[in-house]
Amino acid sequence: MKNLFVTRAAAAMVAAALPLAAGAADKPESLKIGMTAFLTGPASVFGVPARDAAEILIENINAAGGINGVPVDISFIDEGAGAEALTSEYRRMVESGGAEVMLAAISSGNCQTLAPLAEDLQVPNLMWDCGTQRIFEENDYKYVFRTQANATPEMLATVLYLLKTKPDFKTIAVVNQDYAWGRDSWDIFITALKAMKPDVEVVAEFFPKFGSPDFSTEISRLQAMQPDVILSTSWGGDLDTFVQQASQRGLMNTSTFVLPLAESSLERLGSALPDGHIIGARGDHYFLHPERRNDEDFKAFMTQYEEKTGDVSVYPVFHASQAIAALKAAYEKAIADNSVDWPSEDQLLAALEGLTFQGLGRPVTLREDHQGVEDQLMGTSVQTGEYPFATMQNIMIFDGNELTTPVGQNSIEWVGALDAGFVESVTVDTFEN
Amino acid sequence: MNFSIFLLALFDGVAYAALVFIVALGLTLIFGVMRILNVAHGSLYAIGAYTTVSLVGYFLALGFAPAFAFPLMIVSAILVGIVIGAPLEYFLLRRIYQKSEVLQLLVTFAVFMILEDVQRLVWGTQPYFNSSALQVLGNVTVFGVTYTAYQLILLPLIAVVLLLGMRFFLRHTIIGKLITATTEDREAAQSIGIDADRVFLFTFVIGAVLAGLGGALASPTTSILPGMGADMIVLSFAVVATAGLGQIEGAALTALMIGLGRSFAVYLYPEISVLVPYLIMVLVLLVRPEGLFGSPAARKI
Amino acid sequence: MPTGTQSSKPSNKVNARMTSPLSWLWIVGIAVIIAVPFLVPSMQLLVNFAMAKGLAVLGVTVLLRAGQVSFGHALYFGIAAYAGAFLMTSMPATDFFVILIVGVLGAIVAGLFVGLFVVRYRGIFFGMLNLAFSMIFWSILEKFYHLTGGADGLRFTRPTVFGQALDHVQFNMVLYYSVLVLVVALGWFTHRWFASPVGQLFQTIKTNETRLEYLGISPKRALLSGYLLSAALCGVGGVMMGMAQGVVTPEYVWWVRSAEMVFIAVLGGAGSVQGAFLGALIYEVVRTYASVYAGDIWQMILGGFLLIIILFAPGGLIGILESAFKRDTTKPSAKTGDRK
Amino acid sequence: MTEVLLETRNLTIKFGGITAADNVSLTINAGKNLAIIGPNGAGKTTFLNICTGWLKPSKGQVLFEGRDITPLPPRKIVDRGVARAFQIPQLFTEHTALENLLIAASARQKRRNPLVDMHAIPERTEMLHLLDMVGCADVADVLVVELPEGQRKLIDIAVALALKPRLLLMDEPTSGVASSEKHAIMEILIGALKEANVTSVFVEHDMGIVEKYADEVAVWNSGNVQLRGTPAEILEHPDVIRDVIGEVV
Repeated sequence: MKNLFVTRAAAAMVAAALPLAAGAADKPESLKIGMTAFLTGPASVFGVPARDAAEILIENINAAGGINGVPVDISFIDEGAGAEALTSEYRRMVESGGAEVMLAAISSGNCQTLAPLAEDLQVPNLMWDCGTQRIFEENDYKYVFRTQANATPEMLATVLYLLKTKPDFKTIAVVNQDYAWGRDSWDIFITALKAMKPDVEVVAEFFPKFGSPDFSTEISRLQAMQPDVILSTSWGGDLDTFVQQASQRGLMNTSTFVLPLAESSLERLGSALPDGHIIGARGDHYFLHPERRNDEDFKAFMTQYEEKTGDVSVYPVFHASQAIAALKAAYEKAIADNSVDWPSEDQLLAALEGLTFQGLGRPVTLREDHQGVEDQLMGTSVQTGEYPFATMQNIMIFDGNELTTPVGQNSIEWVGALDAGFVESVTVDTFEN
Repeated sequence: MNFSIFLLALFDGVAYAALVFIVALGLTLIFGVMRILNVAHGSLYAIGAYTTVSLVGYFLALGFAPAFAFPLMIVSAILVGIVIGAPLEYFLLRRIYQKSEVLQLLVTFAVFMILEDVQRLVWGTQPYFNSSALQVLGNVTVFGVTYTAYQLILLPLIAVVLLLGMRFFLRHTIIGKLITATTEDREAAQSIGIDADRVFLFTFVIGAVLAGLGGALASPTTSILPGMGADMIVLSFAVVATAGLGQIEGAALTALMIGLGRSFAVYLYPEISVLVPYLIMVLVLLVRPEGLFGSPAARKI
Repeated sequence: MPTGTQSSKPSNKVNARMTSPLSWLWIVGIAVIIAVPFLVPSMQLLVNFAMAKGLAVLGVTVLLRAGQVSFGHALYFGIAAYAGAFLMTSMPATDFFVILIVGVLGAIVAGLFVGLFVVRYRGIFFGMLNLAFSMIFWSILEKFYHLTGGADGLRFTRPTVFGQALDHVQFNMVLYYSVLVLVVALGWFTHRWFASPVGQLFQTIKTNETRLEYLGISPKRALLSGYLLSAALCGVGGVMMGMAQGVVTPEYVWWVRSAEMVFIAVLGGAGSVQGAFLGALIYEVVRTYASVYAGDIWQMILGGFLLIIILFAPGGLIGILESAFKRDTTKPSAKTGDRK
Repeated sequence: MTEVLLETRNLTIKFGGITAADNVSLTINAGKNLAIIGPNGAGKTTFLNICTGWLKPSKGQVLFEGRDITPLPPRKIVDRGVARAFQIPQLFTEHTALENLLIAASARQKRRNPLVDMHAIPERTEMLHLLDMVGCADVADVLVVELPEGQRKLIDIAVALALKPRLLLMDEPTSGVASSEKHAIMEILIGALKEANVTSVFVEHDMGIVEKYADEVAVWNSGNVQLRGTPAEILEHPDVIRDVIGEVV
């Protein structure tokens, strides 16, 4: 209790000193960072791979001598343990656990809860996975950064890929999980689609409850309606169930499925996902990333990860890599810019502004509103037989700069103002597979 | 909505109701006999499903025919009953029959929490899926809508067989009569020499097997993942309470009401489909406080 | 019956508090809680949550005294929290106390509405109906996400206190100590209520409604009185929790949350006022640290914890404490201490 | 011509096939102790249940002090001044003997103040006295579950008396009480009733008790009153000796 009190006092003094002059800090024993991820609950399909990846990446950094000689020490908080446990543990880690930087969170809800808390606690927080575009559109933050894209470019890329590959469809239906992500992503998607293709007709909207074990009724209705395109931004077990049931009942032969998060389910879906359906990855995340797959570090990590987990990497792994890359880059930049042994908090925050870093995907840049600008990879499913599951062909990577809502604008309004011309104007790199 | 749509909704509702009924059947049997509302029933359901996918995956990898999945479902269900159900009753529940309803319920809730983590430790967090059993039976097409024979025909069939089988078992077999006797008056039953402990053990194992069977039968149609038990238990609670505690026929009827209510909601007003089970429960209990088939307990004074 | 041993002689609770050395423990406990923000600041939020939750658990405890258990009392926890949240979002910088009052009123009104219906039922049906209502409210929160924010819930800025905008440190202090005051005040009130004629009449529902009816009392009305109290207590807990979190989500009314309240009530010592808070504190600590240091098995740890308590210490944590202290006290004071 | 306290007119109720009350018309006179005798299953308890509103007759009326109370629930009838003691004592098993009486007193006074300890209510002395009167003062602080049947019966009656009724209906007050004590207890009881000026109806099997303490006797059989009169008349009556006494001894 005593030394807790001491550290608290010290922390308080530093905090008090900060606004005046930001001097360098002493090199710590180790750089303590905390990361929140779902280790339990349905979303652990993302949390657990991300944790495994983070552990590998940190090991690699430390094996290479850490950051300017300081080893990194990461500990995790389970987002599945509920909001109270999460917030109080987050606070504890920062106030007395000595965490210098926090990586939070997967759930958009948790991001919106923790972002203000991070400001209160004055701890740099890298939002490493959550998708809501609202955070930086509704508030300004000093301590909060996002090291990947958000729902807007992700959905926009999906619309663009759909319009580029299947321009003349007429009808669309949606089956999304009934929670904020499912609702918001549909809002963005349909607003953008209507803007670029006004004649499209929405024939059905389903929002089955999160974690629904059975989509039979929805599928029956969809078969009765025969929409050209069926969108589902679902993920994890819900997506697997939906796709399995749909493909079993032949719905996937009559409609084109658009699945912006399917990259994270490819391995599990195995042969159930037929050719010709549109797949997204919430960024340029793909274990066969056309530009990176021959890169040595990339290949090395992929093998490391597969050896550790027995699975191929999915997008949360890439997101984790970006957050940690950003962390490393920011410290090194701060150290270089200020030519110090170890940066103060303000120096670190300064370094994060406009920082460019590269994880497993293409380089990402943090804008002045702290939103990461990340390119978006989309593809079409194909069963090549090379893997026991579907991979992607006709891959397109869109330029994040063109897809991310301009600073200070509201996503819905911005995408609503786009037009058909946008489809042709966007910069896109296309790859066979 | 036109007639074909009506029929489609009907089919979906029945298929869904069948599965719900099978799970609720075990729950209501256990409650009827032992007066314990077993929260862990949901976990048994989930474990039944996990066991099935694991076994099916294993044996199919060995080159067995997909049809082999069906016997494996039964094996899994029985495994759940014997490996988990029996010890649960023998070592734990047996100690708490004298305690209050609340405590009994909490004990099973504690077991539920423990089993949730056991599942995660054994099977991890990644969803499982194995629909071989589903594919074996192929599809049926009605009004241009394709159904899996498994869901449209097999599940309802099994549900009906179980309903009739359970009725017959309870009314026309020795063990069944022993169970019914013990249910009606435990002291009396013991006084005429029925070993209530064994009856309870047997009943609980049967109930657990039914939970496991529900999971096994669900496994080809859905992703097996952590937390799947929690949703099922709340639903089957609603069924059991609406039906009237311990009412097997009532459970069947209620499951049907909930299944149909849900599927028609999806056709007419999808947004309320989640609410349907609870609305039905409240409405039924509003009219019949002891549930559809329940009878009021008169107090002698 | 374990709950019985707790509630068999409620009247001795009041006096036990005056006489037994246990009462000193409570005073010390309160003193420690007062000191937490200065001694272990990192624990402040945790204790704050625990106290808020404890108030809700106290609500469930009230019903346990009448032998009734609700698996849907998170409903009132949530309704109060959302009532406060709606007020905050519609008119930001509303005063802290206004929110508290509005939240609790919300819970009481809902309690009256649902209560009038559920007091006709007992045992499992009572529990299940409460569950049904809480699940209906939960689905509504999820469905009407344009109003309720869906699964992400509602976020709101700090309310003002007596018209003053505070920074988070000050506000957390205000919040922490107001919860503490509420805990002591409502804990004391509930104590007295249990021992009072009206409270005693309420508790007889557990043992003999026939006689209650033949005393000229309507069991339903007696139950309703306690039901409203329990709803109000859950409401206070919920609105305080909401303000401590700065966010309310449908998870507030999810059935597991209701079960958790019953869980804690029994853990602490079913029917005991102090038990509700002791239980809540221990529960929060175990849960938080288990989820950190045993991320994969924290549920298992809690479940095992509960099993051990029910099987080996039916009196709950309070039971353990009391038996520990009973040894020191002389029999008469313990036995006759409760009679004047 | 004595004043009629309670009157029933053509009460009829059936359970399945059995007619438990068959067109019962009976008057209960103020200030008298009426004993109801008859073989088991004659409908004695059913009669008490109807009079106190626990059962609703399919036909007929119950009037208390000339006012129709047939549709009222028991609690309303209790408020009018009719108390009930039961064959199986109906007590609050997790409370002590004294607490049972205090609860009754609180109910009678409709006490609402949530901050007063029930043990501190003014009726406490009165209740202690009542407990003493039924000879249970020594077990005041004992949980009623721990008491023998006989004492529970007496406390059950005391609880009824605690309501200060004008009419007290007792279902076999001395059953379960040691036969050696029965008379002593009835002495106390009847004395108490006289003192408090309470009219009583008691179902009784012990003809000795009936003979000694009843002012009037009504003989029940197959759901109706067969005979009515003074103990002397009734107990000599051949039918009674055959149907009732014969059965008892």
